[in-house]
Amino acid sequence: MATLIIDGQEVHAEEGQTVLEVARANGFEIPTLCYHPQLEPYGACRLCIVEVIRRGRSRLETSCTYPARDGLVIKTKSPPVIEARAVILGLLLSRCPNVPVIQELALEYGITEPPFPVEDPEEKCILCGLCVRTCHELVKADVLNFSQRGIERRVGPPFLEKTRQCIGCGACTIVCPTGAIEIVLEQAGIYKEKPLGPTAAIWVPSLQAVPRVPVIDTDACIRFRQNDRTEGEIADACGVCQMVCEAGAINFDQQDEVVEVDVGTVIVATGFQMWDPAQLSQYSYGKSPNIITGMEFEHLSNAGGITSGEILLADGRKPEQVAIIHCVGSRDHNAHEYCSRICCMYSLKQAHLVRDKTDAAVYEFYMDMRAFGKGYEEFYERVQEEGVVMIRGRGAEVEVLPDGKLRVKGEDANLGRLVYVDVDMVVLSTAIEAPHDANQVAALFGLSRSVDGFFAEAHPKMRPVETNTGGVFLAGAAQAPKDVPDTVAHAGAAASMALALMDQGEVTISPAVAVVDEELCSGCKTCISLCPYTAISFIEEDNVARVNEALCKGCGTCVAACPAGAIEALHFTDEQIVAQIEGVLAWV
Amino acid sequence: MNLDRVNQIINGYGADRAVSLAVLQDIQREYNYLPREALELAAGRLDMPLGEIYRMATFFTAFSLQPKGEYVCKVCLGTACHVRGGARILEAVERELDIKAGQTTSDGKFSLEAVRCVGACALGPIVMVNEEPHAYMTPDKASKLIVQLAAGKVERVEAPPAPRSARAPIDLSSVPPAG
Amino acid sequence: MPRLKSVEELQKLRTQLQKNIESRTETSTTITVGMGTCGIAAGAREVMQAILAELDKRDINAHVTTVGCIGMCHKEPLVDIRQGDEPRITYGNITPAMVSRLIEDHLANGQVVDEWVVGRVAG
Amino acid sequence: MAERHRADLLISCLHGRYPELIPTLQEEIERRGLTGEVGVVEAGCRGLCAMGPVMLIKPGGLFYTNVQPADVPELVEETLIKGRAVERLAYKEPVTHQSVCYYEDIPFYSKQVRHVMHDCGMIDPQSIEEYIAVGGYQALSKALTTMTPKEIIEEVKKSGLRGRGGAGFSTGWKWEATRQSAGDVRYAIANGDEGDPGAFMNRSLMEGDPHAIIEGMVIGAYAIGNVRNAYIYVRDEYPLAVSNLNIALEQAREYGLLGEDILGTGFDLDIKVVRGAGAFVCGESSALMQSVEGKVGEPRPKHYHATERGLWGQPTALNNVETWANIPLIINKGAEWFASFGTENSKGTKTFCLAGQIQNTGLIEVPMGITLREVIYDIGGGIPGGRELKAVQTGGPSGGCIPASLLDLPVDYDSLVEAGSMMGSGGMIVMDDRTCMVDIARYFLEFLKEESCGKCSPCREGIRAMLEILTRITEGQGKMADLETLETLAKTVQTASLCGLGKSAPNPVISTLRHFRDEYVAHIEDKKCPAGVCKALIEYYIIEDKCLGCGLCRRKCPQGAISGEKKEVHVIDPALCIKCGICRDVCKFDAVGVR
Repeated sequence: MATLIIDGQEVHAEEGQTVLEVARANGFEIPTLCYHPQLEPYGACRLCIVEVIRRGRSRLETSCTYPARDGLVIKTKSPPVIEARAVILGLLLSRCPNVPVIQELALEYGITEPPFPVEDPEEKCILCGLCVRTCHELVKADVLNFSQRGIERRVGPPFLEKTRQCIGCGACTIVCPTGAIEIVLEQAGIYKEKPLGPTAAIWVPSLQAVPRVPVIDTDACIRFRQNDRTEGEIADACGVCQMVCEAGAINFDQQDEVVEVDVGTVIVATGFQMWDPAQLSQYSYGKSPNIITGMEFEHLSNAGGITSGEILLADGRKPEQVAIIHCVGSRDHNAHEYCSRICCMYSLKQAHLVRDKTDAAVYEFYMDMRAFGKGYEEFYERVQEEGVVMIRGRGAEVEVLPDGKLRVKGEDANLGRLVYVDVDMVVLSTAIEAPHDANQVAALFGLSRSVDGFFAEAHPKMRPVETNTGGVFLAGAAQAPKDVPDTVAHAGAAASMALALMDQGEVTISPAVAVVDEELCSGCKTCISLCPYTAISFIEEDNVARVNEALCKGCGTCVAACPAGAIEALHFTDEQIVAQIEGVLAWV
Repeated sequence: MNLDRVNQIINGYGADRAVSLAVLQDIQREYNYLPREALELAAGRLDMPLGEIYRMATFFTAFSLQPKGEYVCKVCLGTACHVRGGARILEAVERELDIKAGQTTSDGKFSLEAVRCVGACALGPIVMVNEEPHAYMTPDKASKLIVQLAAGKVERVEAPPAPRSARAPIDLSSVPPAG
Repeated sequence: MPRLKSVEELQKLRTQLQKNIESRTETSTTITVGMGTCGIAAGAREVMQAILAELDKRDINAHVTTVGCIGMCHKEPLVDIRQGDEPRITYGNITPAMVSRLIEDHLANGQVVDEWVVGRVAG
Repeated sequence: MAERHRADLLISCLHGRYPELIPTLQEEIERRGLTGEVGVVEAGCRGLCAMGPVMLIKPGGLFYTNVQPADVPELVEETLIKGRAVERLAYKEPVTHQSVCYYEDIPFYSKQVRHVMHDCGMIDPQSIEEYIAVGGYQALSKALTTMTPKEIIEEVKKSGLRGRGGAGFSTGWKWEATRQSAGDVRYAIANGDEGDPGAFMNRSLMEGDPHAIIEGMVIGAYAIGNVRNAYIYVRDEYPLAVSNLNIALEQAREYGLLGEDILGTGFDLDIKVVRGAGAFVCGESSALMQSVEGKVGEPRPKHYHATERGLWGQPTALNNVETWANIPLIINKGAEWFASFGTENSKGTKTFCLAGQIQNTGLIEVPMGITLREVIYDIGGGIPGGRELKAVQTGGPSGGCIPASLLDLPVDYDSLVEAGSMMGSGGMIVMDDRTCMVDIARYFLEFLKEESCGKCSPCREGIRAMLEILTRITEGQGKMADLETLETLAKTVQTASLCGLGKSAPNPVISTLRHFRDEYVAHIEDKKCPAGVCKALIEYYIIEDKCLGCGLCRRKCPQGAISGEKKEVHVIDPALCIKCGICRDVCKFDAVGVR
C-alpha cells in the first residue's frame, strides 16, 4: 500500500490506483472530461493535471494516468495547476463555445468568453475519445473511431458515413460529456414500438414490486447482441452493469433451468395479463404516443419511472385534457364479455392522480361505475367532487387529429346524444385476461378453465380456492379478475387450505376409486389418455395399466371406456349396483 | 475493381494486424491511392475493425483516399527550402495549376502536394515530380516546369554547371600525391 | 554464400576481402607508373597490369597509381616506388618480365634492385 | 573473389539525378580497356550534398564535384589514364574561388571528425563484403566472444554515449535499465523516422552504412539480453534507406551474422525493417512503438519508461540509428578513445545537417563542443552572397533559434538547451538577414499543427491558437498584448501536453520571442517586416536609377502589375501586385527592391 500526500493530507492508495482515483476517493475535487471509471485512462483532455512532486522534482502530470506511487506529494490546486487548467479551458471554450459543460467549467476558472477566435460556434466535440473508447473497450462494436490528425481530427464511423456495423446501442451518447453525438433511428428501434416502455436494456418491469428486481432484456443488451453478432461466441463486450453492481448480482452465464422440487401441495397463482388494445382499431392505440394503457399510465406516474412521476405528454408538455376510457376490451362482444372488475377503481384513482398532479381536465367515459368494495363508493364521490367529468357511455372511438390532438367520441347514454371531446392524452382502461399460456398450466395440473379462460375452481360458492385436483389450489387473478383486497383474501384462503392439508400429514381419499383387473387388461392404453387426473399409468414390464389410488377421484370415465371391461370402480361394480337396484326393488 | 493484388500483398506478409501499415503502404504504391474496396478487404483479412484501417489511412500523410493525378508535384516546404523561399514556389505552382495544395486538377493531370522535407535540403528549394527531383527552383522556373509538363515535354531544370573556363589540367607528376 | 560459423571464419574472410578495397585503405607503399603518351607507347599499361597481378599473387598491400609524363621519356616505362619516408626510387625501362623480380626484391625483401634504378629522390 | 583495383571511383550524392552517370562511366572505362583495373562504386553520402554528384578517387584522394555524364570522357582520359586532375571539376573554395583538388585539403572535411560517417562514401553500402573488408563486424565478434553483456554495458556507460535522437539520454544507462526490467522477452528498436524538416543525417547513414547500424543493434541486443527480435523504423519517404537496409539484413543473415546462432556463439537475433508512413509524431517513442505494433502512431502517457514497458508491453531499448552506429566504434576502439572526443558531458562526435542560407549545404560530423562559428564559417563556408548571419535553428521543430550573438556557443547537449534550443537529431538551419524570425516561428507552428496527432487538447488547440496569433502578427494585425498571450499559451502547452511533440512545440515561439523580440515589436508597432518576408507588411518597388527598362519583369509578372515603356523606368502597381517576388528574381540589375 502506498502512502502519498495530497494537498497536505496523508492518504493511502491501493496497488494499481491512479492519483485521480485516490484523490476522488478522499474527497479532493479534480475536473475531468475524458475520464470514465469503466474505461482505460486516456490522458487527452489534460484538465485533471495536478502538480506531482517526486524525488524533489515538481512537474504537471495528468492525475488520471499517473500511478499513485509511494511518497508522492500532490498539489491539486497550486497556482501552476490552476493557470494551466484555465488556459486549457480557454482553448476548449474557443473550440466549443456553446457547450454548457465547458462553459460551466470555464466559468469556475474565471473564463466567461472564448479567449481565441472561434471557427465553428456549433462545434460540440472536444475529441475526448470517451465514445471511441466505449465503442471499442465496452461495446466491442468498434464502429466509432478517430480519423485525420491534429486540428483536423474527427470522430465518426468508417468513411464518416452511416454504417450497418452500428448496433444503435447509444452507449456513445451516454458517455459523451458535451452532447455531441445524436443517434438517428431510421427504422423503429427496439423501444419505439410502445411509448413509455423501457429505455434501457436493464429495467424494472414492476416498479412497485418488492424486492424491486430489474431484468436484462437480452434483445437489447449490448453484450447479448454482440454475442449474436459473433455467432454465439461470447463477446467480451460491455459488462458495465456487472462491474458496477456492488452486490455482484449479475451473472451473464446464467441460463434458464428446470428446478425439481417435491411438494405436498401446489397453489396456482399465475395471475393475468393485460389485454392488447391494438386489437380494437377504433381506439387508435399505437397511432399516437399519447394514447396509453392504464398500465403505462402507472409507469408514467410512478416516482421511479422515466418522468420521475410527472405526468407528461410524449413531447414533454403537461397535458391540458385527459380522457380515460373504461371497459376497453371488457364487457365487449368483440373482445372479452366479462367485466375485468378492477378498471373502474384504477381509472378513478388515475383520474384523481391527474387532477392532483396537473391542472388537466379529466373526462371518464364509463358504462357502469362498479365501486363495490369497502370505501370505494366514497372514493368515487370524492373523485367526482374533484371535478372529473363523468360521461356515462362507452368511449367508442379515438381519432388522432392532424395537430396531434386526440378526439374521443362516444354516446352519452344519460343524454342519449353522441358526444366528443378533444384531449391531449387518452388512457385506455384495458381488460385483463388469462395469461396466454393458461392452457399449458391447466394441462399440467389437470385444471379446468371457465368460459372466460381463467382457471375453474372446484365449486363457485362452496370451494372457491380448491380445484378438482387434490392438493392444487388457486390464488388471485388466476381464478378470475380481482382487485388487490380480493386477491389478498383469496390467496390467504389458498394458503390456509394448503397448510391444513399438509398439517394432517396424510390425505383422506374417497374409497370410490377405479381398479384394473390385470388379468383382463389388454394394455391398449385407452384409459390413460382419458383420465382427467393422470391417475393411470402404464406398467411396461407387466404390459398392463395401473391406477394410482391417491390420484383417482372415482369419476368412472375409465370404467366406462375400457374396451376389455377390465376396470371397475371400487364399491361401484356392476354387481354391487345391480344388487342395490335389486335391494330397492325388493320393496316392490 | 480487381483486388487480387491486395490479396497477394496480404498473403506476402501473413494476415496479422501488426503488418497493417506495410500492407497499406503497398496498396498505396500499387494503386497510387487506397481504394475503398481494398481497405474493406484488408480490414477483413487482417481481422481489424474497418474504422481502425480508415483511421490509419487518414492519419498518415503517405496515404491518399483519392486517386492521384498523372503528375504528382510535391513542393518541399522543409525548413531549408522554406528559408530559401519554398512558400513562393508553392504559390507559383498553385497559380499555374489553379488548384490548392492537396488537390488534383480537374483533368486528372496534376496533383499538387506541399510536403515537409524530402531530405535533399542542399538542392532546395526543390520540387519533386513523380519522385524526380527538380532542384534550385524559383517561382519562375517552377511555372515553366509546369507548362512544360502540361505540354508533355520535360526538360531538366538544373543548377548551372561549374564554369568551364579553367580547362588546363594540372600535371601532378611535379606534385606527388599525398596518402 | 558462406555462412560464418565462427569468429575465425570471419577473420579469414576479412583478410580475403581486404584486397578488394585495397586502393581505399591506407598503405605506406605507393607504386607509380608513368602513363604519359610516351609511357603507354613503351608498354607502361602492360607493366602496370603485371604489377597488379604480382601484388595480388604475393598478397602485398600497395597502392598503384599513374601519372603523366615524368620527363625521362627515353627511359619509359618508368616505375616509381615509395615506401613510407624512404627515398623515392625510380626504375627505368621496365618490362612486364622484370616486374616479378622488382616486386620480390624491393617490396618483399627490401632490396633495391640497383641495376635498374634511374633516380632517387629523398622523401 | 579478390579483385584488386588500382583505383576506385567512389560516387556519392546522386540524389536520383543523372541515373545515367554510372553506366556512362563504366562504358567509358571498358572502352579504354580499364575494366578490372578501375572500380566504380556507388557509395553513401559524403556530405557535400549541394555539389553532388561528387566523386572521390582512391588512392590519392582526388575529389570532383558536380560530375555530369558529359564530363566522363575527359575525366577518364585525364585522371585514370594520365593521372592528372581535372581542375574545373575540383571543389571551389566558396570565398576565394580557389580550386582544391584533394579531398583532405577541403576545409569542409578537414575540420570534421568523421567517425560514424567514416565508411559512408568509402564503401558500397549494398556490399557486406566491403563492410567486412573495412573491419565491419569486428566489434561484433569481439563483443560476442570476449565480453560479457555486463562488460559491454559498462563500456558503453563509460564511453559517455548519449542518445543521438534528441533528448540525449545516456545509452548505457538505458540499456542497463532495460536489462534489469523483468521480462523473458525484450526488444530493441532503432529509430530512423527522421521527421525533422531539414535533417537527413539518419537517411545518409542508413543509405550509406546500413551494416554499422545492424552491427550496433546485434551487440546491443546481446548486451540487453532476451532480445530475439529487433526493429528498425524507417520513414517510408526514404526508399533507398529501406532497400539498402533490407539488402544489408539479408546479407547479414546469409553470412550468419544475424538469425540463429550468430557466428557460432549460440546467440540468436533477427531484425526487421518497419516503414513509417509520414507522421512526424511517430518519432516520439511511444507513438513509434504503437506504429511498430501496427496501430496508429499516437502517443501514450509515459509514466513507465519504455525500458520497463515498451513494445507490446515488454522492456524495450529504443535508440536512434546514429546511436546504434556508434556502438561498434566504442567496442572496437574502447570507451576511453570515444570519450576523448567531445566535452565533459557530451562525448564523441555528432552528425549535423547544415542547410539553409549556407555555402556548403551538407552533412557533417564534428566532435561535440565545437563552436557554431567553426561549423558555419570553417566547415560551412559562411553565408552566400556575403550576407549577415542572423540565427541558427537547431533541433527541428522542437528546437529553437540561436542568435548570431551566441556564435561561440559550444555545440553540446547542455549548452544548446541553455540557449533555448536543443540538439535534436542534428538539423542545423542557417538563416541570414533575409529570414523573418516571426515567420520562422509561424512556419514551425504550421508544421506542428499538421503533425500534431490531435489527441491532447493543449497541443491540438494550443498550437492552433498560437499559430493564429502569429499569423495575425505577420499580417500586421498584431497587438502588443498578443506577446503575453503567446507566452502564457506556450507555457501551458509546454507543461500540460501529453508527449514530447506537444511539450516542445512552443520552443520555436519561446526562443524567437527570447532572442528576437524586437522583430515581433517591429511587426506589431511599426507594421514592418525587417527581413522583407511577411507579404502584408512589404511592398515591391522599382529602384529607378537601376532600372534600364528591359521589360523582363513586365513580361514575367503573372498579374500584369508592372508597366513601363521600353528603355524607360518601369513601375509596379501596388494594387495589383500579389508580392510573388518573381520580378525581383528575374531582374538582372537588382532594380527591384522590397520595403
